[in-house]
Amino acid sequence: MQLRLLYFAWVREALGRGEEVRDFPSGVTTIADVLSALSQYDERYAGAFAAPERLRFALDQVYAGPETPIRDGGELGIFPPVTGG
Amino acid sequence: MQLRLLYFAWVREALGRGEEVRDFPSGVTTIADVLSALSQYDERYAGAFAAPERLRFALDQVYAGPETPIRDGGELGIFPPVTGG
Amino acid sequence: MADRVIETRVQTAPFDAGAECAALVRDGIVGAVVSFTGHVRGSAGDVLELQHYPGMTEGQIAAIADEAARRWDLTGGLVIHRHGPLPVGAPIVLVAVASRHRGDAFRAAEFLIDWLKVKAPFWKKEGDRWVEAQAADDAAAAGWQ
Amino acid sequence: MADRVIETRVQTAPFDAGAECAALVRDGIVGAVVSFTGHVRGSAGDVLELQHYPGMTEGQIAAIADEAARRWDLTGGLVIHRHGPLPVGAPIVLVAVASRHRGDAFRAAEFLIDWLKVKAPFWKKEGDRWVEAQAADDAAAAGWQ
Repeated sequence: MQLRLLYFAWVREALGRGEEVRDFPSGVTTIADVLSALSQYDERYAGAFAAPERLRFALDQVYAGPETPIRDGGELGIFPPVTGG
Repeated sequence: MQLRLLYFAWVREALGRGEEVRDFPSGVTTIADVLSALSQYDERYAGAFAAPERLRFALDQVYAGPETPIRDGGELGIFPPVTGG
Repeated sequence: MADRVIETRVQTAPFDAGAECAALVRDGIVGAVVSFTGHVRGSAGDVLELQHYPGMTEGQIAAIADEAARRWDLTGGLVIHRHGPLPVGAPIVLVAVASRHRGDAFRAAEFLIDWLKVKAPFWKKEGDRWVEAQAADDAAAAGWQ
Repeated sequence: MADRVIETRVQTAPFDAGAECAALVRDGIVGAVVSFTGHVRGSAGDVLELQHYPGMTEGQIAAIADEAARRWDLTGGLVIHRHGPLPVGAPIVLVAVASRHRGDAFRAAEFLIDWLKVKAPFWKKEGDRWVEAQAADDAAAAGWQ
């Protein structure tokens, strides 16, 4: 299961990157699973994702809750609540 | 009792004038009295003022109902409902 | 009128809505500018004639502007109402309001045009026909009481 | 986007709000143009940095614009949202809506900015601090459901 991951605002700064492509094992099926998997890889992910209620998600550029199933080749955006306008 | 009278829109056109100064006898004390007095002077006034519910009034540039008392030297505007904006 | 929150002008000349709105933004305190422009509708070649009551017009518009400044938290504003002959498409009226937060500017702008419609002594003539007042305008203004 | 009632743009460049609004008035059918501009607040010298999610931004703004065009009787409109570094006072966003009758333009303009605030993926950074989202914005958007 491969995902293109995009990070914005303080999430991007905390992770030190704006974008990456990663493969996940077959047990990773939802956005919440992705956060857990990433948090196990690296302390910076663990720190940035420690309070998931402060995060919002978009799957293929559409807002999605943490229990939304991911798809192979999909694009997952992870970011704080938006503050435009 | 002297009044400066100002007419606008179709009232002005019906009367053939935009402004005049007129003296009224002492029995003329309200805007409604002014309309009656003018209507007796001249057919054009009688025609223009025949349906007073189609008219609006301003005494000294403030909106006023037909029963509002007039004052000597005052300014009375007579016009249809406004349509600006 | 320099000490009014909302400036008012009655004129025959056109106005530059963009420049007027930009002039309301200063000091880093203005977060929102809402503007309304009303335009002459009709067919190509039509001309609208706008008559007004000099003196009373200025007084009524200033009173409405002051009422808006009392009701909402505004940093500035401007009302321009034109009179005279105006071709189809021409701007008739500009209402522009600046505020810290957008809700105040939206409320004040709509209040101003709703009240101008029923209080400012202007009369529109389309060709040789004087435009009739609309009950919808009275209803809109009454909603702010 | 040429066949959309409300055009949308995401750009770093400034915009000319007056010219954009004037361009919405055509054919003698437009009676009202309502515009909203949002500006950078702060102290002289402050700079706001606006980051966005390219692709998703355009999609979200277009969806909001189409929803406004479905809900109200509009003759045209335009949404411009800027990104990148912006000084205090600079315009961030333009919402401009044209309609036959002013109520539609007022409703649609406020709907557009209320929804852009909570749906368009932009993030503001003031100095070295990321701006926190405001509950008032969620409440304003929820009012249109």
